[in-house]
Formats: sequence, C-alpha cells, structure tokens
Amino acid sequence: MQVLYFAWVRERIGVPREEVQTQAATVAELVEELKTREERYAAAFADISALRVALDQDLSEFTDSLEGVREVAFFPPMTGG
Amino acid sequence: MQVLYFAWVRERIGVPREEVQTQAATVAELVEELKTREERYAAAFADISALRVALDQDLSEFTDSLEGVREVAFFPPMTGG
Amino acid sequence: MIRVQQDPFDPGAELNAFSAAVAGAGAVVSFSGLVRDVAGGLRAMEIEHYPGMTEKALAEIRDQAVARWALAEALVIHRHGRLEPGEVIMMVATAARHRADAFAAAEFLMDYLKSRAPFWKKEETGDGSDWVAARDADEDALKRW
Amino acid sequence: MIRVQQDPFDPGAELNAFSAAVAGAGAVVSFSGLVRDVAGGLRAMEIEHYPGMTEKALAEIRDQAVARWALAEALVIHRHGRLEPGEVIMMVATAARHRADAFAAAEFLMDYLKSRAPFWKKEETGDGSDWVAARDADEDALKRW
Repeated sequence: MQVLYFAWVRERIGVPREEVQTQAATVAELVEELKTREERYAAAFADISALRVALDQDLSEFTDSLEGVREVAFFPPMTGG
Repeated sequence: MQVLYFAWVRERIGVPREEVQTQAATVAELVEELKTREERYAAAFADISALRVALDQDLSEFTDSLEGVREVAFFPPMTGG
Repeated sequence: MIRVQQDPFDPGAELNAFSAAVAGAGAVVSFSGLVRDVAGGLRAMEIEHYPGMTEKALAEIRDQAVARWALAEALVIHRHGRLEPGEVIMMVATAARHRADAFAAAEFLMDYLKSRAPFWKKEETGDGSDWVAARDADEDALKRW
Repeated sequence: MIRVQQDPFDPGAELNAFSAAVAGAGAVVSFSGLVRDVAGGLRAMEIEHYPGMTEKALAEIRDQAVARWALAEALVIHRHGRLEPGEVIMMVATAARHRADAFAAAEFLMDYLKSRAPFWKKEETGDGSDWVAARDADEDALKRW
C-alpha cells in the first residue's frame, strides 16, 4: 500500500510517500512494524497521541482495519483556516 | 420643542416634524396632549406599545421626563440591517 | 468606521480595503444584507432613517463591540433611500486576532443594528407598499448579549 | 463551491460574485483568514496540504453546512504553498434567508475546516521555521455542533 506522510511527520521520516509491503491488520500494527524498521520511523511515531491517520483519504482511528485500504496517511493535527 | 415622526407614524400624522409648545412633564403626558388635538394624532398614538420614542436622539421610555429636552421623536420598532 | 449613505457601495471593495487596513489581525468577518424578493414580487425597498440619531446609534453600537471583543477594527455601512431587489442594503465587518471574537462581534453588531438603529424599511410590491414589521426573533436576539 | 489553489485570490471580488449568484438570499456572511505577524517577525508561511483528501474533506464539510442550515450556497477557498504576511489564506462565504443561519453555518465551516481539513501551517521567522501547533480551543470548538 501507499503510505503518505505530511508536515513534521514527513520531515522526520524524510520522504513524502512510499510503497509499503505489510501483513499488518490494523493501523496500530502498521505503526509498530514501521517503528522497528529504522530510527527515523521510531522518532516520527514516538507519540501516537500527537498523530492523526487517514485511510483512503478519510480520517480514521489507529484501531481501524487495513483490509482493502490502498492509501494510509500519517500527519499531525490539522491547522488550516 | 421639535417633535419628529418616522415611518408609518409620520404617514399617519402627515408631517415629518413640527414645533410643539407644551407643558407636558413626561413623554406619556405629551402623547396624551397630542391625542386630544386631532384625529390623526389619536390614530398614530392609538397603541403606544407599538411605538418607540427617542429624546434628543437617545432611545428612551414613555415615562421619561421632558425637562431640558429639545427633540422628541416617535417611530415604530426599527427594521434596519 | 460608520457610514450612512444614499449612494450604492461596493461590498467587495470595502472588504478588501478593511482587510488591508487591519493586516495585523488574522480574522475578518463580514455580513452583507441584500434586498431579497418577497411574495407578490418586490419592486423596490424604501429605507427611511433618522439623520443624526442614526450615526450616533451606530457609533455607540460599534464602540461597544470594539471594547467588548478587543477588535482591531469594526466597520458599519448602511444605505437609505430607494433600493431595488438584489442591491446591497448594508454591511458590517469586524477584524480580530481570533475568529471567535470577529464572529461574535459581527453578530452583536447585526443584532443591535437591526433593532436599535433608527432605520425603517418599506416594501413596494405589485399589491401596494407596506412597512416591514419588526420580527420578535430580532428583539429576542438582543437578550443573549 | 470548493476551491483549493496555490494562486492568490481576491476576497472582495469573490464576495461580490458570490452575493450576485445568491441574489434571492438576504444575508451573506464571509470569513477571511489572513497571515498575521507573530513574535519574532514572520517572514513567510508555508501551507502544506493533502491533495485529493483536502477537496474531499472540504466538500463534505460544505455539504453538511448546506443541509443543516438550508443555505442558498456556501463557498470555501483555501490556498496552499508559500504566503507572505498580510496575504489572504482562505475564505468561506455563506448565504441564507436569515442572518442567524448564515452566521452559524460560516462558524461551523470554519470550526471544521480548522481541525478536519488536511492543511498544515509552518511559520518562518528570523529564528527559523516551525510547524504551527493545533490549538485545544480549535478542537473544543467542534463540540458545540
């Protein structure tokens, strides 16, 4: 699946998007998997409560299933307007 | 003193303003005095609850004193905006 | 800033000038009131006002809003005379650091202006002409402030 | 109407075009958000967004507002990219028969747009650059709707 990063999450991880092959069933499992990969992921995902996630461009929960999902995006709370 | 009329009060009385010589102590007394003058005043002041009064361009009460007042204005509730 | 005038004005140009003058503030709210059509077909609206008291009442309302919400600026423009359907009757604009203040102050200005500034509207339709009645909802709206 | 764009836009011209298109409605409310100065002196603001999701989120928020307050129309324009102090970041406009609906819908749009549309602001000052933190007050504002 495509994994996208925005704002400081993007800056910490160093890329705006990447293709990720995973067996993770939920967002939370995907996060744990990414954190074990490299230090930059561990740094970006250190405090999950400071992050938001969107599944196929809909705001979602970290407990949500990844079944059928093609695009996962991680970002800090929005500050538009 | 100058007495001014606006909107349908003006239309019923037939003039936008007039000089009135009166000994009335309050707005309510002035209204009673005007009502005895002519039918058009009686018609305009028939229902006091449908009217508002301003003394020297400040919204006021019918019980307020006329002492020192130079300009009295009668009109229906405002409908600006 | 308070303006009471017979001539039309351009709300967009006023909004831009207002925003440029309050560049430090992050939030600008505007309200514009337009002559809308009514049952029977509106031909025109005639707005009567009380010269002198109008400017005084609007300035007082504006000053109250500026003091209460620490606004950077507040603008009120209100027309009088004869207007056609679709024309802009009036506008208010408020500028503040945060949007909640700008919104609250604009609503406050409108609520007071509706029921406390000496303007009266008369609608001319195919059936004749009639003074617009004050709405209870407008008087009630004042109670929240 | 939803527009997400990098180019500047003219809020006054947008307000006039919006008002002309909803001539039947009597009440038009607009909000514009400007880049304001911050402590340390703001050089520029960079707005990042999530193409695709942004338009989707804004359209959903707009549709909710139109349904809930029976608006004649609602407009949202939001810029992204690099902006200088004083530039207009975004605007919303709402049109309704009565002002209470137009005001409520505009505040609702702003509250949701602030915390639910995927935009992120970064401020560049003399001391470096930093992402703007979300305000608790903005998240709390959603609870009233």
